[in-house]
Amino acid sequence: MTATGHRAKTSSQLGADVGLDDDQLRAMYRMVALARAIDERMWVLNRAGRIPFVISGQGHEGAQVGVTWALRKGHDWIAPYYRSIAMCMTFGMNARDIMLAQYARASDPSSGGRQMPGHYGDRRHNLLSVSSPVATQILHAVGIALAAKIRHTDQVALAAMGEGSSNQGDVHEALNFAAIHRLPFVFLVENNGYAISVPAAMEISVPDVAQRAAGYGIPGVVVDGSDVLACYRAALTAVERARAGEGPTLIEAKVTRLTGHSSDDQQTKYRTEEDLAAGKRSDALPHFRDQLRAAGVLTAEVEAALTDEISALVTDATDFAEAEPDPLPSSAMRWVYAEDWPSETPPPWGFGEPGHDAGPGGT
Amino acid sequence: MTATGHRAKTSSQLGADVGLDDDQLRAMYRMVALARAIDERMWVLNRAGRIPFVISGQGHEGAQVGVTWALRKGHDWIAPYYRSIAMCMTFGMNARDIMLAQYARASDPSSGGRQMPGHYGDRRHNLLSVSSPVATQILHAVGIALAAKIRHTDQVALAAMGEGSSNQGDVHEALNFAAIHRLPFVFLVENNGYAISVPAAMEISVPDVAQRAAGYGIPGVVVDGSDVLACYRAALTAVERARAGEGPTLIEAKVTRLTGHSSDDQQTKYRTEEDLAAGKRSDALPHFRDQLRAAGVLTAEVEAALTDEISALVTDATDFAEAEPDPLPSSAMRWVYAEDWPSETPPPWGFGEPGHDAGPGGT
Amino acid sequence: MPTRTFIEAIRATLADEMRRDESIIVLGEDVGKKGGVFLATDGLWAEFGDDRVIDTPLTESMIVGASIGAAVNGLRPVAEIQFADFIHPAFNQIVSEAARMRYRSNNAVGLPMTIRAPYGGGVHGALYHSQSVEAFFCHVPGLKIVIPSTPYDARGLLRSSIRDDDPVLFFEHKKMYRSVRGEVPDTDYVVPLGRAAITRPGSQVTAIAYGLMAHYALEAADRVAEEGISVEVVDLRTLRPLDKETVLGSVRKTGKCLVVYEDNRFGGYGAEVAATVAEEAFDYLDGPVTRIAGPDIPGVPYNHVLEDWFMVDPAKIAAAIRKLAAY
Amino acid sequence: MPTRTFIEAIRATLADEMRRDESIIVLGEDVGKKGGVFLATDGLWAEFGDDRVIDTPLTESMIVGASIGAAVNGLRPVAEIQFADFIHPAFNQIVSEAARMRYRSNNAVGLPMTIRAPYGGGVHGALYHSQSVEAFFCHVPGLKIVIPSTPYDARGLLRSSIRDDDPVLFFEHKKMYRSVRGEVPDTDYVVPLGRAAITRPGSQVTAIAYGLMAHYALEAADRVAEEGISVEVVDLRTLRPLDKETVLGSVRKTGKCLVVYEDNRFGGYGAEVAATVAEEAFDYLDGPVTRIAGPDIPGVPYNHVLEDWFMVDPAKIAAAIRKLAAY
Ligand SMILES: Cc1ncc(C[n+]2csc(CCOP(=O)(O)OP(=O)(O)O)c2C)c(N)n1
Ligand SMILES: Cc1ncc(C[n+]2csc(CCOP(=O)(O)OP(=O)(O)O)c2C)c(N)n1
Ligand SMILES: [Mg+2]
Ligand SMILES: [Mg+2]
Repeated sequence: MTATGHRAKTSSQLGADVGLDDDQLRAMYRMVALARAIDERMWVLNRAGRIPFVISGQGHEGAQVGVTWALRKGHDWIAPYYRSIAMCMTFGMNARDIMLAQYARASDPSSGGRQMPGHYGDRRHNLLSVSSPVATQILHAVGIALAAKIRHTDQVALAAMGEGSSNQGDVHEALNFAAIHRLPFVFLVENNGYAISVPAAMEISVPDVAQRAAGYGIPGVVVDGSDVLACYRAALTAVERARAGEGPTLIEAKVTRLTGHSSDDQQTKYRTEEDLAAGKRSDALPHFRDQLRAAGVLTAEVEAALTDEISALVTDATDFAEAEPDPLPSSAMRWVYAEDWPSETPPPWGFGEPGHDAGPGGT
Repeated sequence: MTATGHRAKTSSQLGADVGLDDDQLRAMYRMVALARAIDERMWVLNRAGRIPFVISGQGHEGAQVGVTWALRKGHDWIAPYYRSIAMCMTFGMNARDIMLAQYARASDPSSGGRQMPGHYGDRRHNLLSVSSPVATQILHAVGIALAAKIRHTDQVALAAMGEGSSNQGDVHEALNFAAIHRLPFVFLVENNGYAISVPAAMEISVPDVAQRAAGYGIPGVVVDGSDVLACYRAALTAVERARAGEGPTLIEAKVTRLTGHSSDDQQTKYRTEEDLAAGKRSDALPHFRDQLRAAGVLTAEVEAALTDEISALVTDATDFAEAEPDPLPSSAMRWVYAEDWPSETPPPWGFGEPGHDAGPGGT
Repeated sequence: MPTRTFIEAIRATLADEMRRDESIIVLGEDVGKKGGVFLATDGLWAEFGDDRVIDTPLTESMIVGASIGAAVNGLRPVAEIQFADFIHPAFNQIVSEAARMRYRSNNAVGLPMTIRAPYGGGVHGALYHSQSVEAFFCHVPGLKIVIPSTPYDARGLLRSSIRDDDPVLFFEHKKMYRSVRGEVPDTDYVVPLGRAAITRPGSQVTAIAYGLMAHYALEAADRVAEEGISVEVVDLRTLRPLDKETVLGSVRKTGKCLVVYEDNRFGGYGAEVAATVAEEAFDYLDGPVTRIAGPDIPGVPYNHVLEDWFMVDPAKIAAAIRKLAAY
Repeated sequence: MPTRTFIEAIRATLADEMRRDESIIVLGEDVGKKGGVFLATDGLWAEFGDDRVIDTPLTESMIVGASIGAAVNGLRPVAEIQFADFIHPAFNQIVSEAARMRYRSNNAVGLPMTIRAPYGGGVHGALYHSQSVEAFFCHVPGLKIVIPSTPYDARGLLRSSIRDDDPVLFFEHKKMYRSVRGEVPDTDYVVPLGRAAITRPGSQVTAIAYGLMAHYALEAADRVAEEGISVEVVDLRTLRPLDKETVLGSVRKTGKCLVVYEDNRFGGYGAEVAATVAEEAFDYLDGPVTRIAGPDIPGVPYNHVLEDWFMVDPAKIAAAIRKLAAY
């Protein structure tokens, strides 16, 4: 999945235009479809009462896969956000990793079951741990880029967030600093038109977040998030610029949020039927599928095989995660610091059965 | 000093061009010169050991007087900053008020001697109390503008700060919100090219702060801070826009910092001779004087009278402030809240002689 | 008398106050059409419109900073921070600005504003949707901090907070929103700020708590009552200004004091209560002022096993009471 | 052994560490050419250049947030916040992010970073250039908080902080920068984090302090010694993790404990120390755990009369010791 410098094996015109061979196009499609399938399963599990909370990337996958494809896996860094399932998977996390986070199992690579689902992160794949306060990660990615520049590692760092989050003060401070030092940094804004219930017109004063780039002296590009290859191209340009020492780029992908904000949200309260229908029409998954079909990259055979593979993967991941153990209470005080401190003592109830009642006089 | 709608009594061409009569031009000049004279006296007092700290507006006065002249005194609101001496005086504070802050006397209208000099504020004149953490005041002014809009008061709110401060996150959040709601708000950035020792190229990623306005969908204008009337004109346009419900404007005045950052700073350590000399050349005070002389608005006679008046005012203010009493310790616990709370008790040392030693066994 | 859930009491009070005083506005993320993520402001936008119920951008510093300005210029803003966990981006505006405006202006400018925020754990909220943040703000002179535990108090204290001329932080335990129900008169009563309540009289141990823990302390008191231990429960209600009189009065009577809080133990608000009691009721103490509080880890973990382990609950409180009673 | 001022010890240690480990960078406002507003970083830019000594924009959240990222990617940042008062815009990055990264990633990502900031009053700094901010951060699991009081400790503790693999907040009392001088060996010694020092042995009262107050406590101990009161002074040096062993050991010996801090009293760091001592040394106490601390007003006032009134000083501490000794 290196973005540049490879030879196409068999290449449709579609792939040739962006310098990817057909295997890669299929791999991209597979990733979009896999992320979607896992995401859909999450909702099923939630409704079945198996997992208490879901936050979703549905409608964002095309942009995430397209953009991430332009980065170097295991070398560059990403600071993702809670909708970044497809991004995290493209960068190396697998279906089991994602499901372990939903179930918050001890073996969950994101947090060992400490964080809510959606708060991905995987040190093995240079994916920084997601937190909940939005927009903070942009500064982490900028700091990673700063270190890359100082250490001459040739790395690029990318941060992703929604358009609502891009109004946070940290974004201003980050873009200013990254631009001053021409850091190898890419800022991806996934604009789905809503911050929970608040429509873009009420949360951001310009139609395009990309307009803000000029105020920092950096390029800002708008890209159609339902066009996976356009996202890839935009990211490739940004990543090459970044690696060449020419500084950051702001990429705004217009995407759609196909689900409620989270499993706690009822979006019909604030979105019209039309709005929801329009959203569906700009879903990247069917667009990309049609595009690949038309180019002959996806055949009925390939699609059938993919469907089977994906369904097996999702089921395997679910079963695996279901069966994994929960973390032990005795693990809960580990990793506050690198070492344990005697003065940071456990509470009087120790690590026994939680909620125990120690009986008269006991602790 | 209303900005609009008055008839000029005697008007030079200079004044006529901006809709001001010659009396007003002289009043503006007087304000620039008075603010400068007080400011210079502050440094003398500091060097003489009379006041421990000075932070100065020298080099910014022209822009401040020009911009403030466009607002309605006693009606509009200003959230100033520590260099805003001339602005505060244009809006109603007098020489004594300024000097009382330098001496931190009990009768200091800014804070009753609680704050450092430079932290002006005067409720009587709709000047909001200055704090030290930079840029916070932009949100206060935006909130004032919000209330003005909701309450239909026809007020405009202005916030001022340096270009370094304009990189703080609060500025991003404020401009976004003000633009969304088209609030009657004017943002004045006094760009003197330095944030203490850090030159603009290291603290802001674009040459003009005004470039950032477009990212919020609002006008951004650059104005020469040594041209008092140009500042006035730019502000008048912004204020009229604001009052008409068309939303905020960002005005960037290019000014010069004639002194060190404060009395604790030695600017020769980081500024070249040339740079300092160039700064002097863009001082508004001599520019404005020459302009008014050339237009016949300032005559030798008028100038002499002004010089005398200003010198008397500065001396009076100094003598007055010197002679005023310090606040009493017993006042120190007042106004934490609107009312006193019994549980917020004074310390064991009470309000007696400070630093007292109560002797064995005593408190 | 009608009974209401905790959140209904808050919603009704917001509406009543807005009807009474048109200088009151409500602002925050999703407070408008959606009515807030917990529906605490549901219906307000429909009744009071865009000008008085403002869906803000996702920017907490702005929410607080603009509220400060609005309070300066004649409004009485009631801001909502969606989760207490997300109040930190506004920390500078609250601590440097809101808390000090009156003092630094020598009483020229006061700030009648309220900041509401849901706090607390036990709801599968994990590190960033479970926090107790009162310790940070209780330390700051110039702020008032309120944490009600009953619908009655929520109504009466929210009224007092909104009508107060200083900035009030009003924290609502989100686990209580729908699980706690109680009698709430429709009258215009207020519960004054700065007054604790003795919610259960007792003679052997004083348990001091607030918020959800005020309920758990009562439950624990019930449990140990069967064993013959008489516990007096003090519900602080206002954390700052602290009602020292009620607290010290109770401890001087019982001679034993347990301070209960959900937040991380080290440097939490309960440390101040414990230190105050230990200093000012020393001569009356028959046992150590004891604290039972959340473990010192950086947030409530999500996994239910770890979350249960983290949360202070009636059983854990009861165990601490027994130990102290036996001292 | 050479003697150095407090700030010279800091400056020299920064330079030494940067020479030793090239992954260390220094960043902050005015830390480059100007060498910092107090000159704590003077000379570093000349020696280490633009890449390793970075004059940042005036944006504290960025300073901390970028330091977090830099620490993730192989650097060991030492950030300067120009005044502790201006750390609040970075509160979210410190509390939500830096403190929790290791925990929330289940030890996948640790953050070797240090944040230095001058704090404290008595220097005509008024409300916003005098603050003590340690209470806010000491409450947060995942952070380590260091406040040295001697040049020797400043050097040894700064080394330990920089070399530590977790985020450390290192607060320096600005009044001590040039007024405190002491012996500082040129060797590579470290003072370990988490260890208090008994800076004066005594038998009747334990005085616990840190920073400038550690000096004032010694001065107060001197004064009352003439009156026959023997005071043991504990200089905490690291506030979190707290060295409970040394603190409790001392109080169990003397039976009396005075906690001294400069910050506002209510909910200050000393409340935790007092509460811990009151709970864990209860059986040994011959008098109330007493606190002597700054008055509860929103900042140190500027006017010298008010500032003198505000500041805890040796006379005020001595008075409190006398009272406690006579208990
Ligand atoms: C600082 C902060 N404030 C509030 C929240 C609550 N919150 C979570 S997501 C969200 C909306 C985000 O909208 P946007 O950035 O557009 O991303 P989207 O969810 O639409 O992808 C809000 C308000 C939060 N997580 N962090
Ligand atoms: C939040 C915050 N950080 C740091 C400081 C210290 N400080 C005071 S003024 C200043 C520089 C301000 O530069 P600029 O905004 O350009 O205004 P100027 O002084 O040049 O007019 C700094 C860093 C502060 N007051 N507030
Ligand atoms: Mg969105
Ligand atoms: Mg400047």
